[in-house]
Amino acid sequence: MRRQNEHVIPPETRATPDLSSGKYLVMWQGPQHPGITGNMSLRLVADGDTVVDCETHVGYLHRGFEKLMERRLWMQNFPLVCRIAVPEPDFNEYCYAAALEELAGVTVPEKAVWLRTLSLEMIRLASFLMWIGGQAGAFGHGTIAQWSVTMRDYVLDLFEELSGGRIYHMYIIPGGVRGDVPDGFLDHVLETMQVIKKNLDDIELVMFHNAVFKMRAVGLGYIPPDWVDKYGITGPNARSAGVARDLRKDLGYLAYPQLDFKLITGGRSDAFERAELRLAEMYQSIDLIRQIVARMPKDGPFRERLPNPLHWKIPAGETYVAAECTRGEYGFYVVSDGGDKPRRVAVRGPSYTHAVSVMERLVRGVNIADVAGLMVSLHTYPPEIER
Amino acid sequence: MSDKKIIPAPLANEGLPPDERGLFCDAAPREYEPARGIMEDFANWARSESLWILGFGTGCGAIELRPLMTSRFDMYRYGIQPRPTPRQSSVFVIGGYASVKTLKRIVRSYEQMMGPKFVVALGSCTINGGMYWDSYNTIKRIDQYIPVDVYITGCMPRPEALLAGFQELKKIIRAGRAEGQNEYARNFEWFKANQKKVIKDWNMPDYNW
Amino acid sequence: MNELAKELAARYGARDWHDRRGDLSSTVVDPIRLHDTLAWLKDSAGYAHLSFATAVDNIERGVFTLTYTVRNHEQGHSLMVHADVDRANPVVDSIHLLWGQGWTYQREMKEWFGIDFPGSPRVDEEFVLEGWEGPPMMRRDFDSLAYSDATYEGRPGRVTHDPATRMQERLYPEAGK
Amino acid sequence: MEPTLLGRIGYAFLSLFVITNYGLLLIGSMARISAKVQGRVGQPVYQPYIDIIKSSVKRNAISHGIMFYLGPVFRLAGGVGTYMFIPAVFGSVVFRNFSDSGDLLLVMYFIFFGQLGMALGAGEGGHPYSAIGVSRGLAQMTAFEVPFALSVIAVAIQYGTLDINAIVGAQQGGFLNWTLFTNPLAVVAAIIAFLGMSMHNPFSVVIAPQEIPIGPPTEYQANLLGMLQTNRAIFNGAKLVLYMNLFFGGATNILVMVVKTFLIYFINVFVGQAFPRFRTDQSIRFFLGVPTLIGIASVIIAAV
Repeated sequence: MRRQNEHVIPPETRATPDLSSGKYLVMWQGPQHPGITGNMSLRLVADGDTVVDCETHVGYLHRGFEKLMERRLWMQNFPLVCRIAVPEPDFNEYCYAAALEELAGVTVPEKAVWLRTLSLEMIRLASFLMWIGGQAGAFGHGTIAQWSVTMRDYVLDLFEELSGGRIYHMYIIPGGVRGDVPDGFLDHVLETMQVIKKNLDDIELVMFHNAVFKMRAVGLGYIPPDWVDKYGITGPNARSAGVARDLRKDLGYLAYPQLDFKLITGGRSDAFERAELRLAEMYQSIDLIRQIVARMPKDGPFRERLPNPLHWKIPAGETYVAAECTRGEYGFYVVSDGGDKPRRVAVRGPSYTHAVSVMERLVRGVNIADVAGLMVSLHTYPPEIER
Repeated sequence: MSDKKIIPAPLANEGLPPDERGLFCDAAPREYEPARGIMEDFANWARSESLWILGFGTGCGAIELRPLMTSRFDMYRYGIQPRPTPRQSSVFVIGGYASVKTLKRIVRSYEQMMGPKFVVALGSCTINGGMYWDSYNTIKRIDQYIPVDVYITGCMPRPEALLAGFQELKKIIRAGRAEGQNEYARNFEWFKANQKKVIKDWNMPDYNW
Repeated sequence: MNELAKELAARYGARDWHDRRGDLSSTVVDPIRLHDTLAWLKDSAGYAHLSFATAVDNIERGVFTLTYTVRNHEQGHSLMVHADVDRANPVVDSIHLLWGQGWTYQREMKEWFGIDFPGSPRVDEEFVLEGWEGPPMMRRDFDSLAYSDATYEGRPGRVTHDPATRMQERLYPEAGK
Repeated sequence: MEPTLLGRIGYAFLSLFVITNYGLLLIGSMARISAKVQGRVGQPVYQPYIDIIKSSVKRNAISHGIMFYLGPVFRLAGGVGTYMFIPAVFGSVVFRNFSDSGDLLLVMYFIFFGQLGMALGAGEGGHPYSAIGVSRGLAQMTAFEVPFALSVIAVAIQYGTLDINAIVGAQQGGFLNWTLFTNPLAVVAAIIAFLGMSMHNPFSVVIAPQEIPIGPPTEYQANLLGMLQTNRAIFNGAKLVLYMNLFFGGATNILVMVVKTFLIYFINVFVGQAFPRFRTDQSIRFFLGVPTLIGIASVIIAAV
């Protein structure tokens, strides 16, 4: 029995169990499995109740975005990019738009910067709310999931009011945002934040002070701090290992340098700490949204005039634009050859490392019943692996 | 239920190793005659009021199933609930585009479901390819590969649209028109040919139930 | 950053240094020196975080341009290291011993572009595709639409418009006549 | 007036019919109460009926051999057997079942029997998830049997009999005679064991959808699943009635029975909505810890 606060560093080398010996049970977790995030699968080799080896299999959601984007005009790609990561499409929109603006030399008006920041923080909150439901659900606590997904829905209502879209917003476009703030929208934002904050207090009480949740999550999936660079771990997973990295601070994009927020780090680096850290970031998001609403410029243009998008040619060049999404570093690498279509667009999703390399190593030695919880605690999302 | 005593044609199950062939059935599916009169109406009513969704998020449409399951939209009110295993579920929700790799799993899961089984396809991409009309890895029409009862359009369909779609499915079931299982059995060879044309790496039994 | 540029040029013959942005630069090395450059950047220059690795098909020049983006978090600077490999015989040294996630990128590049990385774990396995028979699909000469039309049956009635002519017809119907 | 054997069998069927319907409605209403905790409306109370009808009118079904069929049959036999040897209503002719023919040991055997039969049948299904679910289920059952058995021993020592009718009879005459007040430690141990027995959270890892779906019934479908669902109602009812008889003074009419069993079952939902699940090893550790000590203490108190 592993004691609390005693970390077992997972083995990095792969065990080679002799499958013909009859000692091991090979089974697939996924793709048809409620205990897996999204549509991917794990091939687990179990010795009794303990996983000894794991292979991840991805590609069930491969749509070939990067190829499709090479076939479409710069502007036509906008409906496509948001579909790469469904729970938080705005980060895709922002990264792509910012890359285009950088290549084409477009500056964004002040108001659009604030609206973009608002949109990104709102989707961060929504995505975390969905995640906390998944984390509680993976340990069998359905009540939390029922509450938090509803709270996420209230955020989506705000998006609907702002952009007309519920899941896919296509709100952040090159040169600014697609529309101005509707009347009374900022008041609705503040009201919703009040409701969500109240609900988060409930969730904290029921989930984080729960003895059974602690028993399951404490000590599960310990990430050693030296893995952060070795495996390219970013976001809350890295911060909970005590590595103070947040692109919002490091890159200082959009309005983040003007906002007042602290970097939250941990040190115990297990599933429980990661969950606590994300809860703290949710509170931080609510705080940031309130700051943004208070400091948002009242008027001014929200969009720069662009050339005819159907004949828009972007000067040759390449760039890499990253943003801090809920799971870590989300980046777009865009290459233009001077034509009206991209030469190459590559997406860097944080799940690429978290769900494949890190997951395969962390899962060794873990009880089968904890695999789902471990996977959710890394906050992975398969479509950004396979695009 | 009354069964027609027809011996189905044997399947080839090529591509399987010889020792695995014995694990799977060698018979093609057959049609089941519905019961007559009020018995079938009653059975259909029960089927329509107890729709168990297979817990398989095949695409991005699955993200709207979460709000549907939870307290805002609460599909339990309508007797709809998720089930984790294909053996026990009666509705297969195709959540949007299906890549070839997923289609293989869709076919397998669909065949493992017990009849009568219903398919609800979400999103424009299941109807005609939608956004991914020129993608090399997604199929364009799901009804080429498995029979579909209800399409719900949109990208992606809202939870309200999903609820409306499920109500429509209930109407179809009650009218006795949701005979996807029999359709699959009747056109088995056509469906199989379509599936095999797309799924190049066919290393599974032809029909597994 | 120019010291780094000079150092890289002296050690590994890096050339074409560009400052793309205040915190983003790019440079080009020979593919044979790619592994050593990255190892030095990681171990001695503080560029310890591999953001991503990918390839661009420059079919006109007959090369694949590999791009490794590494980031130095202490200095807040990212560096894109490019290397051109021959399109006819694309073989590059594997970096899976430098970064734990490197093998995944290499698996992807092997499947999507056909670039080989000898020694990388599971590099010959299928990554996202299954039973793929065509050429590596991210190459520029692979036509996605033609493949899709030939393989997947569409629903009749779907029409695709060219956006430029379509908008012209809709907005200025008299101009087209 | 003593009814004939034929009459008693008829009464037993009537009693079984009542407990089946009661169990189904109980499951339905508890699902609705859980839904209220979660902030939603919840399924209709009669939803379990529709589910059973739907499962029974499935058109095709698969088989994995004869043991696969016998699994649910054993389970149902376990449920019915448990109920048949417990008096549902003390002193009633209709609802006393065959309680004078069997005693507490037989009932405990039947509680165990259904699970074992199910394990055999599910193992025959050949699905790895079933196998894991079975091993989890049996391990957890062995664990919760310890505090349960200890509290039953305490009750048997206290009343000097294993006959359930006699135990209920000894508790009549005011609620202070209930075991709840005469030997509270035994009741605490038994109620904790009951949480494990009814497989609600936090002891639901056996049938958990997330942690390997969904345990033993993975391969069961169609009418076999309908059988399992029916049994769930009967078995729940039987266990509730047993607990009511042993610890809460039994019932002298059907209304008291309904109220008491509802409240006992409500403990499950109350706990289940507030906790995630234990892993199997954690739940075994839990059951063999404090609840077992409480059980031993109750035996000592009853013996001294």
